[in-house]
Amino acid sequence: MTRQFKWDSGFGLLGLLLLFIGSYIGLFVAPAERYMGEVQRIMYVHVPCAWNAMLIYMLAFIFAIVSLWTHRPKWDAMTTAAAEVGIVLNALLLVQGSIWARATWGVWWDWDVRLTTSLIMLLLFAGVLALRSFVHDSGRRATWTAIATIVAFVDVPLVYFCVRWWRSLHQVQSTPDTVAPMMVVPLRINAFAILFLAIWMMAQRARVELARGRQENVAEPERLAPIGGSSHD
Amino acid sequence: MSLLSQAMTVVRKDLLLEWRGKGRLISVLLFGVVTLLLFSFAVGPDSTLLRAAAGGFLVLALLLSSTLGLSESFRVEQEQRAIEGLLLLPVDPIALYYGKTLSNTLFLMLLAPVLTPVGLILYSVQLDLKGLAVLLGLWTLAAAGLSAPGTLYAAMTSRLQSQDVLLPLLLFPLVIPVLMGAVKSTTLILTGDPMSQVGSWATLLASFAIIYWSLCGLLFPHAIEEGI
Amino acid sequence: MTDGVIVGGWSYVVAAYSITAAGLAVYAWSLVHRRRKTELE
Amino acid sequence: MSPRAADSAPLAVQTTGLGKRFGRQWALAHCDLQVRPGEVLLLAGANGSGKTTLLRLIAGLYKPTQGSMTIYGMDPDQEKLACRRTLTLVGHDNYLYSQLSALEMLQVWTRLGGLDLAEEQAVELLREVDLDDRRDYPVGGFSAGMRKRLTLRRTRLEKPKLVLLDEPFSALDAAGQNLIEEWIEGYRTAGKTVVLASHNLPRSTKLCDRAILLQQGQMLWQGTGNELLDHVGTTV
Repeated sequence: MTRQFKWDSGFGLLGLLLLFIGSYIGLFVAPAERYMGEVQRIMYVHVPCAWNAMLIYMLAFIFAIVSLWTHRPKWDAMTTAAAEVGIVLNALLLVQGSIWARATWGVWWDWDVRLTTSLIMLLLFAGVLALRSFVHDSGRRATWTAIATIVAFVDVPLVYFCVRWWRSLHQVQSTPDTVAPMMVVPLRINAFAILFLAIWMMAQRARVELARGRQENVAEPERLAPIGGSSHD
Repeated sequence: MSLLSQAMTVVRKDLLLEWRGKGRLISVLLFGVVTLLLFSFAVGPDSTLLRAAAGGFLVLALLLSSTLGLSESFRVEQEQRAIEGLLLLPVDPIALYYGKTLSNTLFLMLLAPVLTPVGLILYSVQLDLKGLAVLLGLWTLAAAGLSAPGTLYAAMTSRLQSQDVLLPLLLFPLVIPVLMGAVKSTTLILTGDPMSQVGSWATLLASFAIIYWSLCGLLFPHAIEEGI
Repeated sequence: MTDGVIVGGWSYVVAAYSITAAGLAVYAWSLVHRRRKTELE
Repeated sequence: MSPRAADSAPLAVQTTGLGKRFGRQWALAHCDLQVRPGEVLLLAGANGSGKTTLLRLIAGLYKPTQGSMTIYGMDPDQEKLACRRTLTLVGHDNYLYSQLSALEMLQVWTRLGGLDLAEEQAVELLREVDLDDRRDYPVGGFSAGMRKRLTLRRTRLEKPKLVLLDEPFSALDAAGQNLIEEWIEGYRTAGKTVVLASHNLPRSTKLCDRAILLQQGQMLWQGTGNELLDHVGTTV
């Protein structure tokens, strides 16, 4: 494969640049929040991660449907890539959320609706990749990954509502209102930064998967010459 | 109509197998009872605490036993590849799926009449007949919800070496809504339901069951395209 | 929940940002590494 | 559904460039097979030569990696259930539930296959394979040969036009093997198509109208049964 500048490298570099700018504004330019103080600055990476994790899981769901429909290796690679990148963002999301909980509520974990839902989401999609790793035949692996992704994604809204009801007797934790314009700006910038980075990651991951598929895709052996016998036709 | 009769043939066959292999059913039941017992050791002999957690423990025992029952139901199919023999017949895969799912639901519902009284006694909870009836209804919904994705995943993992690990790994996070719905509503019935919230939890259980019965029915034929 | 303003807390912010950066970097490195490996084979 | 005239009737099985790859291994490649309606075709070849793969592809248990096929003119992708009604396969496995009795096994198969079978008919079917006195015993207690005989019964009760048999003679004693031979002769007279894979060349070459030798997943040789015996005798 030739080493040329590919479209996805552009996304990667742009994402990296935006992430630096957004984080700089979030850390040093934006004012501290009224009640949360400096801690609120975690939001500038936390919320973009959350938005993008959801978006990418949704992409995985859509890719899975297309993959099941078309049986094309390309869509299977995209499904896997989206699921894996979603899991990475989801894991980061949980760590940030945990730090946020420690800073504001004094505990490392709080059964907050969104935090709990994202933990369950992580387990759901980790299960998909676990199942995938156990299937050796490529066709079946693609089908089963798609099926498990669809089944897992459909569960997300159910889990969300369920956790909300489950918690309804407790008070709902308030999230800081981002009113100052200098708070909205880094949030937006970082949202796009992480989206672009995620696109780069998905492209890389999908390429890895496609390359693996190609390795498996051994050419049909040469046609052997018939060795005599009589033809009845 | 033939879809229905094919599905019912599968159910009848499974029930017959379950009846012949009573040992399996009894083992799963005993497993459930043992779990109930273990939970009470985890909380200690504090009876107020136990009573408060009784609903949760009952549902957890059901959930833990369910994976055993689900993987058993496909071990029987794989032993001499009987399922392939069924797939070779002109049977609609959808009939096969709903037959297996229904028989798994029935199997899980069989657990309730044994586990509930044991749990009630162990955790010293009082319950009138009406409560018992409501509880049974809720468990039916929970069993239906569990077995829909459970049957799909049990079928998919039935030929993989690590089924014992994979099935719970896939199933447990997925059925958290069922778990929560069943735990909450069971607890409300056992400890009183002043704000009559049981109804909304039952709705949640029913919606989960409906969504996954339809979704997995659509997906199952794809899953077994190349046999199981 | 504290009533007043949370004072300080920079250490949490630094922790959150560095873990995020580290997480993204490690994953990105693993992707590049995996691509190299599959291309070499 | 199918015209009886032998010439205009579609081939029982026609495959074009059929190939199946498992992981990196091609189990079957470049397979252009034509099976005429009513013939008995023998697939011969060493272990791993692709016989089972070919039979399972025809039966629709595998999806081909490459190529296409028709079964009595039908595309298996489009008319899956119709194909299932047309053919039956008895593979290496016995497809049995240990805890069901022989009679119950037959009933499960016939009901799912959409047939109505009265109990006397089922008993009669069991009598033909010497299992009628065992009809109420769980098949888990049966010997390997008895299980095989019971499973082979499937080829009779579903009345398919195309019978695929993978090693039908294995696990059977001489009497059992004779019985299978009789059945295959019976299918021929009834105008059914039989494709069998077998290692038992003395028996199967005698039975077949045509034989195909598979090697490394490819069809390398075809001829009559006797020619196959000569060929194998000289080369292997």
